Amino acid sequence: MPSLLGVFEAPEPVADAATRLKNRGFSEMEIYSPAAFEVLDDVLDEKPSRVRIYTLIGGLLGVVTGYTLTIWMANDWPIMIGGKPFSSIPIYTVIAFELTILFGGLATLIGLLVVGKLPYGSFGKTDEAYSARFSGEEFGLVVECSDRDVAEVDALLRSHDAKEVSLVGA
Amino acid sequence: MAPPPAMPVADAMRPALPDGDSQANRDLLRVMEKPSLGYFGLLGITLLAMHVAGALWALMVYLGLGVAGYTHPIFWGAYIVTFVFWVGIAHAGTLISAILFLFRAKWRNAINRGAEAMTVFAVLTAAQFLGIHVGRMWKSYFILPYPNQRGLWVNFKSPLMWDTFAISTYATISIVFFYIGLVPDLAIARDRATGWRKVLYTALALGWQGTSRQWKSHSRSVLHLSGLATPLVLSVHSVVSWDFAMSIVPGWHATIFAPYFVAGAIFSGFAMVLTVMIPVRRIYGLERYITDYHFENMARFILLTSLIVGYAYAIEYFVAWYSAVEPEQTSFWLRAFGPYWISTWTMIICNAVIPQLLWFKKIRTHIPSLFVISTFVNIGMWFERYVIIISGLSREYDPAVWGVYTPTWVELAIVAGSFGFFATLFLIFLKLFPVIAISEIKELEIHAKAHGAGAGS
Amino acid sequence: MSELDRRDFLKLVGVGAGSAAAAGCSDHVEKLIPYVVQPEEITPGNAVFYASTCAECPASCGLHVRTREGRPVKLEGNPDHPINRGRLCARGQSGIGRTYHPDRLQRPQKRGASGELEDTTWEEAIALVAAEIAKAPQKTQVLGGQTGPTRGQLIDDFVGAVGAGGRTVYEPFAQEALREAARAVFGIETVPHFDLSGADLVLDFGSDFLESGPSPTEHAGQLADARAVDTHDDGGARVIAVSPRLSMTVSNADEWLSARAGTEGILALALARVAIENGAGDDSHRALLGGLLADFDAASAAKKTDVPAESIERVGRALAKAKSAVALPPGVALSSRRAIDTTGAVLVLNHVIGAVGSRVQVPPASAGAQPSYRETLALIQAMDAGNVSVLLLHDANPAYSIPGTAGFRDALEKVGLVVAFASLPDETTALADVVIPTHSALESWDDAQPRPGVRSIAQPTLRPLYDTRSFGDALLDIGRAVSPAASGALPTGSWRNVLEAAWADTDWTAALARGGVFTDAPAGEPTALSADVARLEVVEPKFTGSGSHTLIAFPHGFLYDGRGANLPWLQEIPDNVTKVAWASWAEISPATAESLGVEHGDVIGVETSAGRLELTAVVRGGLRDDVVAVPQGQGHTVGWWASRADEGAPGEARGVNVLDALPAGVDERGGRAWLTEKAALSNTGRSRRIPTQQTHDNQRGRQIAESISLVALAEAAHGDGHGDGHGGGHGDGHGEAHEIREPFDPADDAHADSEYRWGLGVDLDRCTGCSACVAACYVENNVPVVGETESLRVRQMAWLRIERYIGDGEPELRAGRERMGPNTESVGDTDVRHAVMMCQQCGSAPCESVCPVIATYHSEDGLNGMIYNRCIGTRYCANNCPYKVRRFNYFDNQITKWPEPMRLGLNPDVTVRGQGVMEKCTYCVQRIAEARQVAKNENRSIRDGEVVTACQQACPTQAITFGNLRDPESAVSKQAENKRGYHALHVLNTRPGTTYLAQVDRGEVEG
Amino acid sequence: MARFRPSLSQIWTVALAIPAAGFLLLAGPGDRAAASGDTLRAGSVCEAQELKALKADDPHLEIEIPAEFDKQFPSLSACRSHEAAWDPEAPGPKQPIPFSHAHHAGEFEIECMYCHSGTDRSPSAGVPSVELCMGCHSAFGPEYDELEGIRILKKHWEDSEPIPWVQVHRLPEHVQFQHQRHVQAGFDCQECHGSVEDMDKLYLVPDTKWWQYGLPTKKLEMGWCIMCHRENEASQDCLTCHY
Repeated sequence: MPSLLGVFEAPEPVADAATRLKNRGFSEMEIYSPAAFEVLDDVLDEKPSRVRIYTLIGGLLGVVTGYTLTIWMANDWPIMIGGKPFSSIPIYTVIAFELTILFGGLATLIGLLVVGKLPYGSFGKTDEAYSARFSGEEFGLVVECSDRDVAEVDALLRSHDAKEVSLVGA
Repeated sequence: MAPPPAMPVADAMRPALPDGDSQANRDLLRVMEKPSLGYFGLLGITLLAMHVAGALWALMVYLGLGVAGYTHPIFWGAYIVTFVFWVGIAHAGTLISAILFLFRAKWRNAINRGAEAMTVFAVLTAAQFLGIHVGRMWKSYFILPYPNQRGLWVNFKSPLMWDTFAISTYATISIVFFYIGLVPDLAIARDRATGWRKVLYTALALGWQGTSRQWKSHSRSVLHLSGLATPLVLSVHSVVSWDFAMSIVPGWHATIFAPYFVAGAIFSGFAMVLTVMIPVRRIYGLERYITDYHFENMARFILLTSLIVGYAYAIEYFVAWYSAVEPEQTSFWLRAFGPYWISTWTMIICNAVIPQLLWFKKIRTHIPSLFVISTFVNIGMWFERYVIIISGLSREYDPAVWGVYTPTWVELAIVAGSFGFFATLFLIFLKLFPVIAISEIKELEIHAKAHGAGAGS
Repeated sequence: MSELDRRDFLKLVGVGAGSAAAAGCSDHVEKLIPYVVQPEEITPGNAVFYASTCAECPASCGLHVRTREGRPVKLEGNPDHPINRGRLCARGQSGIGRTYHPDRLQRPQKRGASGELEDTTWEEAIALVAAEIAKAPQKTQVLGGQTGPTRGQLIDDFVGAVGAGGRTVYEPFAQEALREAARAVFGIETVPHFDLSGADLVLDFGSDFLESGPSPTEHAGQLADARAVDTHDDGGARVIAVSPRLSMTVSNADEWLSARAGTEGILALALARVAIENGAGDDSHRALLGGLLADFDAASAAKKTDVPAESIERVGRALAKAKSAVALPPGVALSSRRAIDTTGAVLVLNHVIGAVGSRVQVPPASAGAQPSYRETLALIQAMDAGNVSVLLLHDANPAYSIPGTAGFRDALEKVGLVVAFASLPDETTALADVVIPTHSALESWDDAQPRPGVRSIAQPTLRPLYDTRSFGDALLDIGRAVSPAASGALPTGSWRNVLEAAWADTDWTAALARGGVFTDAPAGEPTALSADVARLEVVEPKFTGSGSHTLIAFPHGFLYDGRGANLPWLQEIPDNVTKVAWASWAEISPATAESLGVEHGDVIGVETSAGRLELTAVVRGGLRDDVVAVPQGQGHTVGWWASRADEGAPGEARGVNVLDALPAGVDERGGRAWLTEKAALSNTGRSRRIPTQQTHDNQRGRQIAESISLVALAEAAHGDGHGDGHGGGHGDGHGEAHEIREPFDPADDAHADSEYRWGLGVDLDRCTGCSACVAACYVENNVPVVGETESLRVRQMAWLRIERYIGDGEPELRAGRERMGPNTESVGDTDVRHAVMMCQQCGSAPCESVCPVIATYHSEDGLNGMIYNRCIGTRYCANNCPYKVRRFNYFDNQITKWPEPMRLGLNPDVTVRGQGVMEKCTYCVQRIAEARQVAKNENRSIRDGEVVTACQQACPTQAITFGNLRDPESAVSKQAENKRGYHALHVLNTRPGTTYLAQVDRGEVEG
Repeated sequence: MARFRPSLSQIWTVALAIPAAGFLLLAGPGDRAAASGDTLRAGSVCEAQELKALKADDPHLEIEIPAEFDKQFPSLSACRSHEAAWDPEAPGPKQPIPFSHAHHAGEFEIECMYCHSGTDRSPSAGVPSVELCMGCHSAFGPEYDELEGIRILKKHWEDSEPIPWVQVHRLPEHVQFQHQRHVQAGFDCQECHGSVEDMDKLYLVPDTKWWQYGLPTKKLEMGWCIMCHRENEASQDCLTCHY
């Protein structure tokens, strides 16, 4: 099946066009954007990003590790130090806190890679539709459609002032 | 969608840029082009400083720490001072990227990349001083809680242990932060690079294409990381300050230390950003992106933190007097009028007095004076740590062992070398990665273009 | 056992040597070297003690030499010995260094054609000397220091056998003036000795009896017992010191009369007069009022001595009232040209107050050759006249210790053959033609008789390290080689046989085991004043030189007459008063400094009629304005540590030799005098830093070294033990006893089910600040000596130091914090606190909680453990230690600072610390471990007093107690309960295991 | 040996092994036998002992033993252990004397503490003095001089020179080990030193314990000591061993 690539100047038209197409039942779409724009975030998928789950789990893991590590190690071979108790929670909180951040941060990175499907593609290759202009200032909207819908989609894209529409991978 | 048959990026690019590239790309990628002779000259100097220091360090490990100026009772010297100094420097980056991000302060976009880079490099520099400082460097792995045949663990009650965790966490997080922010720009560079750079950027860009899914998870990650990094920034220098506050040394043992040090860190961090970014902007003509407006905001921050630091100085003396604890009083009296009076007054003038000039908009917006002031602040902040650490130790509880410490040339050379190390990394960074977050700049520009001018810079 | 066995069993073994390698294990192959013949009493790994005698000074204290695998590792006091009663001073502790000294003469040497000393064989050396003697026996002379009776007899026999010209005994600090004075006053030529035990008033006319006196360790012990407040409710003995400068001895006095230097005799007679007028003495003494004491009324004496008349009156009355007072004659520092008369005056005073016969023992006339400076000078004349062809030198360093103006060196040129017997090189051996290497004191047999009734024996405790012979054997060999006749006239057998023969009247083995034969001294029969007393001319001495200041050349507390200068510890341990090490200095008063326009550390010129010195000025208030004081003992040009050879500058003098500014110095009766010069001071405009361990003597009311008045002590004893809690510790001593105790029991701070909580007690009232404990700690714990350069950076490694504070430091606090007065002494003020500072083994130790790797921690029995091999050297612990008792190895001191064979003397029980690790005191944990082994072998717990720490063992005044705080009966527990008890810097609540007992302020003596 | 840290002496041992092995091959009895046709001829007392043993197994064997070699001592076991103690193939460092613990402690069942006499009353076990060795060996006849080890021993005795034994069980200097404690607590020497009585050539018998978190600790390493101390509820206070 062919894919149509519309090239735009601004994010909002892309968003509108994509929304319209979605309502028309076109599901296979992809948006290329040179920068982050909130209007584009939820166009293709409304669900909130799952990265936060990773962050949460990482953080919890960190705080638990922090306390267990310190308390276990201090009691594994109990040695009197400065007349302080072996399991001194307030002191170990510092460690627990740092580990919370550390684990949370690393988990977030993992989250980004998993959720964002990175690294993407095979080395040195990109999508057929992708081109360096999209890392310039232009936006791209790729729609996969059956041959008979090409005209309609094309019209719709142009109606959302796409400055050019081309056929990809025919 | 089933991804269509892939084709080489090069082919995809040929039709790509009919009428050149976006100006942001062109301007900012130009910075990374072939270095000038001056660049190499500077790099040579920094490399020299760095290697001299390295050699001296090796010598010191071989001969013993005696080559430094330590004496009884002053067991901590220029190395710890410089360690704290660099940790402080490291605070600007994350602060700008994380806290200002959360506050949605748009002006941060121009400087956050450079600041983040400085953060990473400063932490790396600081971390080395822990190794330089200890007496048996070759055994310093004892400090890690790794399972060993002795069945021994470490002492989590020691502030130095907290340090170990805080610094390593901070290093990791700031690197992650730095890298995540870098990915879209790496993609930009990749699409325009050739030769080994193309290979490098292709590898680092992780196949970034700026799809909405990528952008979505990207901005979410940055958001969460900011959320994590904000308390981290505050904690790291608090922990460092507890190295002193948790001890019983007069002049160290103060509850005000954590906020005092954090403020100082931000203070010095912003100053360092100015000291570095002003020349960078000048040399690479980035006035379009880093405007006086940015520098003025930084100056405002410096002014604010300078006030906090100055307040801390004052309150320290007040508490010492109010406490009626004789050792405390003596310690602080001698800070100002004892053997270390020069350092003390340098610190007060550089950190509390000179920045007051920033009250005047004329000076705030006058770049050369900003540069001078920020340099003074850097000097002053080094001396602040010097005063706190050295003068505190030199006048402790037992007058019979009061002593005086002066750094030896070895110590000073190694300290200088740390600046060389830092500068080297930054110079390489200039040529390898975009010094300004291009995609974030675009975000503003495209936004502005769509809705006419007026939105931020 | 026979000589041969002894050699074999003392063969060095390597079993223990392993422990002399640095912490942090090395991987080289270790050899196990067993004995060839293992003696029954030796078990490798266990220590064996041998009784012997200390050879460091004429006091001849008894030793217990602790040996491991046949190597002496520590010298300790012999408890059975009547002189030191088990104690040993810093000099004695350091004596071990002479055996393992890098300078050791290893084989005979003779001056070769090149004019340099070259190695030679024993046969050749002996033949050479014998031949020279045989040529002209009459022109053979023996010159040497004081020796034990048997060795002295042997020398006399030798002189007789070979028909030598004669023998001269030269002992720099011999009490010749005292002997002469005794003849003048009692008509007996003998050296009276003084016994302070049971005294209630000690009047010291500048004898410095606690540091460089005739028998410091003995006198310190006696004094401490005589004024122990726990046994004397009235505070026990009072000490009044007469001296122009605040010496260590003066700092232990209750009252200080800073008389003009040299006028002590006048003061003594004036006091005698007042005493008699107030009922002291008998008719014979009252007779003196008209004669000897006629014109010594308080008023005129006050004028001459610069001591207020009322003080003279008051002290005089006190003397009259006192039941058992004693007066000590001037020592070296104050031996003026009138030394004999001055000393005589003091003896008269003693007679008046009835001390003679009890506190002042006058033994029968001493037999044998006596030290004589006059004869020495005569010998120099003879040498100069070319009447000496062979000169045998032993046990003395005249080339250094006789002032250059006496011309000894020049005279030596004119002697045909100069033969020096020595185990270590010095200025004299450097000038010798033949050097006969003798055993060190620890390698050879000897004996000593410090006083009638005390016969002390010295036995070898290790196999000779080098090809040396004992002095006795060497002398016998030479004598026998001179001629058959001589050989026949000499005693047969080896030196050891000679010694045994001399001891034939005793139970030899018992004597060996006990360290000698000790009988009660024959009670000196009541001695009457001789008629000659009237002939004493007690007047102000004459001074040469035109200078404004009187030069006082006082003996250095450790270097003595200079013989200590080559021992590393004695150089490194700072002077007890100025805390200066590794250097010479000139003490001047602030007024003098002001007039010269110099400050502490500036170099000043000291010019006398005999020469000019340049010295770093030490400005102190505890000094008369009209004197400049310079220590003796430095300025050597030979010796690893004595000269600056250890700093890579061999032949370069360390410090200056004050004798270069003194004339040959004879007093009116030919004795030796040091106090003869007026010095002109000048400002050189230069300044030179000298290693100073303590720069501030003002404790700013921080309650480190506390004092308590008798009144307050009495209150505390009857009070409820709770007082107003306000800090500061006022000088008048009201209620410290309450506020210096905080509500915690040190015994708590150990593992719940541990039987022990080790604790230490330091009685500041007993402590004299003599530094014996410091030296003991150095030797016991393998503490490295870092040398002058490192000391300048205050990097000494001393685990235990003595801090010296003047009063509570209150006035300075009131005067305002800016006044940092590094020195707050003042003339007449004796409120000096000597605080022994070592690790306090805190219950809640600040150092422990900050160490990231648990290298320091709290042990189960309450010690603050330091695990060297775990330490990574963050030095955080040292920062956080309020007592600053942790020391850091900035370099690999153990490798760089111990030249071979010093390492042989290291204590194998104590790990040697490597580069980059922290170290500190752990209450001699190795001794605790040793005791624990014994206790466990016998399946019991460690008894009180079974563990004796090195410092405790050494302390001449028993100021230190150690034991188990969990045993309520232990001495240390009792001490912790003492009303004077307090903890240093208690406001920090570190819960120390060390309890200090406050010094007692006894106030002025009441007349 | 892999289980040893290669020290200089061990490197030498290996280096010496090859020529030594070759020498033994040439000098071995089998070779002599070949030289003298079908009758095996002994070249030394020890070979004689070997041949007698062979003969005992197989009576048909033709052996010839010159009178000077036909002696009762040194015994076969003495010969064998003497050779084994210097066997370059065997683990452990080469000692200055081919002393066999198996022969003395094993075969003759001499108490360990007869020679290592300090063990039960001092921190260090102690190595027997030359005198102690001679105490027995001087009683044996000159025929024992057949063995090189005996000759070396006697030489040391005559020059009254101690024997430089190579240490096999070595703790770092910062560890203060108390032999007496452990002996009196009733531990067998074998617990740490292995079955010495079976060793001709002494070596460090490898042993490994495992911490609960699955980390190995090798013999004479700190963890190895500590785990034993824990099992036996002995002190685990740092200052017990480190001071």
